[in-house]
Amino acid sequence: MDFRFSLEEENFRQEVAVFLEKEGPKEWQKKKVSFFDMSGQENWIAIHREMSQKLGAKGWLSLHWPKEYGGQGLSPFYRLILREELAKYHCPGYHSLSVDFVAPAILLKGSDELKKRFLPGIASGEVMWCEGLSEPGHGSDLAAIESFAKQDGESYVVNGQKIWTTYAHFADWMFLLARTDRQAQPNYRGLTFFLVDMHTPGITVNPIINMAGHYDFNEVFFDDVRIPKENIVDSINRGWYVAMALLDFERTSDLGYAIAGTLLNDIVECARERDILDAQNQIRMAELVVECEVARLTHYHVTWMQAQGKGTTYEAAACKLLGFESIQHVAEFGLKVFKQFGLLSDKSSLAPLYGRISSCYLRSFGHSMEAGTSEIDRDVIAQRGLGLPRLR
Amino acid sequence: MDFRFSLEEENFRQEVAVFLEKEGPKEWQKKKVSFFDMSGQENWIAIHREMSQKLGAKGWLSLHWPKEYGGQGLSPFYRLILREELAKYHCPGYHSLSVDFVAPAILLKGSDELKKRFLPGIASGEVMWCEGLSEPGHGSDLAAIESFAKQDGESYVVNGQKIWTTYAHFADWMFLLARTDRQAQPNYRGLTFFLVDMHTPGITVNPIINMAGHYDFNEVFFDDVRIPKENIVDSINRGWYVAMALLDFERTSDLGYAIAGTLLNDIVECARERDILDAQNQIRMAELVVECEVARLTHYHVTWMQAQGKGTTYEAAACKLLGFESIQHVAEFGLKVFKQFGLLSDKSSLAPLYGRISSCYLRSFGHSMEAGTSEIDRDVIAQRGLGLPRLR
Amino acid sequence: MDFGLNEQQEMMQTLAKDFLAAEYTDKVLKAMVKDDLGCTPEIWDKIAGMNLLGLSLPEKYGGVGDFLDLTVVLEEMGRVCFLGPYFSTVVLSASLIMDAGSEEQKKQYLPTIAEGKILVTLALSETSDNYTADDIKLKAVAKGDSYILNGTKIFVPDARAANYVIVAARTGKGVTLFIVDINTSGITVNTYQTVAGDKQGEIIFKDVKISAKDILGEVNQGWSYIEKVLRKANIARCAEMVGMAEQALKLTLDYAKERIAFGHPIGAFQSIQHRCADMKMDIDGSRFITYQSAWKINEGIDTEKDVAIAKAFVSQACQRVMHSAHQVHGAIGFTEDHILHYYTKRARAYEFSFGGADTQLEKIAALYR
Amino acid sequence: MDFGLNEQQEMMQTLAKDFLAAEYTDKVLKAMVKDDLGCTPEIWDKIAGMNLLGLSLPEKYGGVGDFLDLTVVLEEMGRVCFLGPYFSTVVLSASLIMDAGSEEQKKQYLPTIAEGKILVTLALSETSDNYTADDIKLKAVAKGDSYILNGTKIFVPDARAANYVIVAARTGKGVTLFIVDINTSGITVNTYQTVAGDKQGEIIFKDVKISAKDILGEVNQGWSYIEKVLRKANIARCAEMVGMAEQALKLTLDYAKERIAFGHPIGAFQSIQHRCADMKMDIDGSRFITYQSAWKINEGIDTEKDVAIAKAFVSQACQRVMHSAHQVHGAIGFTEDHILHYYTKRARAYEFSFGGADTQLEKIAALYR
Repeated sequence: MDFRFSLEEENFRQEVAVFLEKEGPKEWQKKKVSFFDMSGQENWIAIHREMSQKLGAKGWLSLHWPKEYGGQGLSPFYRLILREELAKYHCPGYHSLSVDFVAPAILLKGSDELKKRFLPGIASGEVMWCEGLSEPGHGSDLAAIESFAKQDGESYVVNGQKIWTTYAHFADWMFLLARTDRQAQPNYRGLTFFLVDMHTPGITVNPIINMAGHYDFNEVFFDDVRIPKENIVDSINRGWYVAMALLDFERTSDLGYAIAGTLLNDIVECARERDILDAQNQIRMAELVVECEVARLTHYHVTWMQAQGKGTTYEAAACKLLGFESIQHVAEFGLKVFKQFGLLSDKSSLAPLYGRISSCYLRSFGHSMEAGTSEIDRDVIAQRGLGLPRLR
Repeated sequence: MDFRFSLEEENFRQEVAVFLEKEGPKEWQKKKVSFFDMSGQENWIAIHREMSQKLGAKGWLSLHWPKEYGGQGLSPFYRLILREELAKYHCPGYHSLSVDFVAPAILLKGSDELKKRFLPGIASGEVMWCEGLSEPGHGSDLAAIESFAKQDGESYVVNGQKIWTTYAHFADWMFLLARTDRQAQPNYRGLTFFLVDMHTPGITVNPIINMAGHYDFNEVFFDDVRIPKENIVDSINRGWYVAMALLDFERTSDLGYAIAGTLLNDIVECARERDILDAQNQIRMAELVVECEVARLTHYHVTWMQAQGKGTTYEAAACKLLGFESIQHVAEFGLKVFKQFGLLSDKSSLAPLYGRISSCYLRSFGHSMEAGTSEIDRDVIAQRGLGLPRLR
Repeated sequence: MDFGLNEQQEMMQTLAKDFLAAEYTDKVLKAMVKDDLGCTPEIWDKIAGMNLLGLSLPEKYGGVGDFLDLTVVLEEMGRVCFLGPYFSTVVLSASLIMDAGSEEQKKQYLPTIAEGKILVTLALSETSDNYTADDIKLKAVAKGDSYILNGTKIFVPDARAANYVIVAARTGKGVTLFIVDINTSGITVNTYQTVAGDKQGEIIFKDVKISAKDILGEVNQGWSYIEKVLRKANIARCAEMVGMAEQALKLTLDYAKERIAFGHPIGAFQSIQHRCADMKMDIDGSRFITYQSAWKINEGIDTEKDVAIAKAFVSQACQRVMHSAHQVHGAIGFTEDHILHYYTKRARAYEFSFGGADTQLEKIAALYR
Repeated sequence: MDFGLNEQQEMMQTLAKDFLAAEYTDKVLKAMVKDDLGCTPEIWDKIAGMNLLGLSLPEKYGGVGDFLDLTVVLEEMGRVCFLGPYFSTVVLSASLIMDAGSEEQKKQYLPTIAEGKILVTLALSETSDNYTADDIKLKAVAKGDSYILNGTKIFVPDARAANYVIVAARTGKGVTLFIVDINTSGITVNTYQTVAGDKQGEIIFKDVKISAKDILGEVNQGWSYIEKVLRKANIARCAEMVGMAEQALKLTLDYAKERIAFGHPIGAFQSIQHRCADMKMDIDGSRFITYQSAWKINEGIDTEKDVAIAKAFVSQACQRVMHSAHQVHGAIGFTEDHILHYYTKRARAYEFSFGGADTQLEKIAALYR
């Protein structure tokens, strides 16, 4: 048992902190931009891309990959330290969809050739990915996906629609789960996992604006989109297993506790400056400190399991649930503290933290839906983690 | 719209208050005995019976029955006022199982003969009833009841077991739901509602002590217990409908908000005497004041509907849920305020309210199970009240 | 004890419901949120035409109905998430003028309000949103028959749309109310961009000269009128939140019955059912507790405690309802296109306006001291 | 970062688990709750025989293992809801003697504690359960080479069973610790009946004469030792609660899988599943946060804040777990016969002992000021 980072890890944290303080976007650090609130900033995609390439150039987007694929073979705690510091310094550039979703899936299930083709672009921070899973009728129930990929010689031709496709409007590539067998029983055995160039003809991207007024999501339409069969990860009709592995990576990618903790600090600091942190809210703050700390250790624990190569069942779901709920609770706390002032969206001197309170609060409604709804997370914990029977 | 009691109702409240202050058990008033904590008192059954007969003699156990059956034809708000005052004056004697469970069921579904036979004993407070619904395998799922009543000439012979039978150890009569048709589809169409003399040969009563150390519950075994067929309420195989009507009466019988409100006042008063009601707990107190007030109005609303003869669907379940949850929350508040002192069960001067804090707290665990679990209550509200579909 | 509506109330309810359902569609709401004033002259004229602007005013001033009628109408307005200077003009200002105004002032302002000819608002907060007399620092200095106002008011509802503003100003140790033409020289109005799209602004008073005739009520007694109108305002907000929550539940039930996952409508899943059950209890309780206070206000027996209890409960219950509505709706309710977030945002604005749950709980606790 | 147990810890865990599973059955627990002392000499001898009494003491005093080993064993004790003077003797008293005692005192008491020959407890609270130095009012007045003690201690764990009691007494402006033979003339012990059946009592000191040699640590410096032992005590309570909560979940899962309603095991219903999922997250989180502090204490880098965070979370999480366990068990878990309520009641006792969640949250908030 050891609840300390190693000396090397602490040195790495220090190195990252120094780098981010210097190289991170100054304006964002001043405004204390929160991770999930990035897209509320002007010109954010360019800033995100630029910072991504800076991180890539440092070799920090492939810290825990095997050395043979350009990684540094470090423990996943390095990735966690990097993301903690990014949250602390209000820095963009860590494109989770590339680094933490598709890269581990390719590493785990992809052929050697796919690894060589796709990992370098992710490691350098130059190629950005988006996720083609959810469909209009199938959010939680992925097994029922309808987008269909029909074989045609050496390629597959996809028709269908995806929705809630985060960052499709600037992503270079998409990982796509599509149906290749309509007869398969159970239905999840008829799905295949493709890698798709977003510039392929036949792809149309329509924006979906969220309730915070930000543009993250899209609808993506596929009209006879041709994908070479070498872009299949694992093999035909094995896409479900790739997606499930990927979802567990997804659930542990974003450090909810770190984003929440930074936001909590920012709120408390601003409230103290305005001298409005009353006794009730101080106790609520203490409760949130406790909540973030538990979420942090839950995340550390699953990271330790990953580092040990231990198989996880429910741990990633618990990690995501606690981390993302802590963001929601902290964001609500922001409103509780600043009340009407927190609901001002303008840049007036009355709006605390440059209007970030309301923005983070509204954005936080998404946290119990993205990366699996909270209901699905709890189902997973009960069924996969505790062995309770299914009703259905 | 009118949120006032009528002058007659206010006068009745005054009359009740004067009577209870004088005639209620002095020791209980001193100790501030809570309704659900009665059985923790020495010699309580005798005190309960005596008080019951006093209430009966005043005509207060049949306030809202039709005059032809010995009632006073008053609005159900009179019953509610009586019970509010009983809670306020820490008085026993209102045997809900007789007055509010079986009496309305007999009034609604019983024959004229049954009414004449059974209502007078309830009205006088002399005959006390218990409830034979739950069985070891079937608590929430009453439709699956297995105790079997076999016809034998002019009577039925019952074999089987009931459990959680409150007050069976001193009740004179039981209302019993038993299976009379094992083939009925759906299964609830094979149940019949009987009235059973507890002195009938073949009935065995075994105590079940609850986690607060009180003796309220029993197991009741039926071994060839013979019931004359004229003791059937409504008719053969129609027992489900009687039981469902009864459950709605049951859910609105005990005034959770009033019991909670009295306990809250007692806690706050005692905490003030000891000067330990800190700022955090004052806010929690305010929250509980709000909660009890909402539960009170919810109860008033369903009582108003009953007074109007309006059909209810989910309202009784909501009423019970809010009222009983408010008791749980207030009881927990007691522990929060008195901490280790509240966990002393002895009569030492250190134990607040004569040890009632812990006793009420432990007893309150039962409140989300009795009269239907909270889960069933929420199912009822969703399905009967909101028209959401059943999964099963 | 009577929870029922009388004929007049039912009539007002039907009138408002039908009108708003027909005229105040989701499309109109979305347009009004983007609109500078949050209302069009056409809508306002129609509302005036139905006599809704004189609710709770005596007939002699062009009014009709009482505070309960007003509450019923506000609930219906909440149902469509109505935006517009109704609250500021009718709930805040007409009540204050009726309470504090001289006969002359009543005659001057009330009938024109009822006819829809003028909009009036109330300028109260300055540095905090605590709603205490201590916060009133805007100076009104007597100078002959006039007063000179200097200071800034924040969170003024419908600041841009109003023709007149009632200003709570510091006059020595007390607070005095003035009713001021918004076009008086020295007044600057800046509007806020708010999350909820409700129209608020700040009003800066620089050497604004007001006639002593424009004092509303007694000099230095202004806060007592404010306390009374704050009670009405809080209950009015509760009524709106009840309607909003009711509509959020309706949207949620419709969606839960229609949306299929894992081969079933999601409304068949117990986690969804229990959420909806809790929403229903919250909404019913909110309605009961709102109408209890509305009735008491109407009877002239309103108390600080009842109002605080109602606002504490309704504003929290409404947040719970909105949170659950979003959780059931999933991603679709998270989009800007969907109507739900208009309710969610407004619910937050109304929670805090005139004192949120925390403030109300403090008040209740203080009453027990 | 390493969440794993080392070999020694795994060995202690297995040793304790196997021993307690075999010897400390539900039947034994029920008997011990009714027992005056809460433990039998047989059980105590066996515990001593396994060297569990010297955990976290150096070898030279007959000890073995460290605070993490002790934490592991306490978690196992929690699992069976162990009752007995282990906590008072090993966690409170042995730690205090080790920290504050002279070499002579260590030699006198520690090996005999480790051998199971004496029981020692700590008498701290007097009028409140705030655990502050201000609450220490029991007077110790110097008289030559002696001190005369007068006052009353409440909530003394295992007051009846202890052979020695460490007393925190007021000596002028400071607090001084004395270790006192319970049979010293002038001492009266009264035991409480407690809901949880944990053995507590009050100790009345009337002109009790103590030698100055029996002072533990520096005069007037007693509270600094107490603060340190309070941190250990709170984390030890957390460890017990983790074990208790784990067992409550196990009972709940067993029941949910076996109990049939509406044709299905109730564990298939989503409301039950989500409760169990929340229990699991609460228990995992409790364990992580407890061991983090236990590890820090073991490394000598313990902080007030970490301990406060751990106790605040674990004591509340454990209540949530118990509440859910009862809700899933339904009526059967509400009976005296069932084992569940022993856990529920003890969880409440442990929540409050050495400062409950509210107290801890206040501490955390104060640290941010």
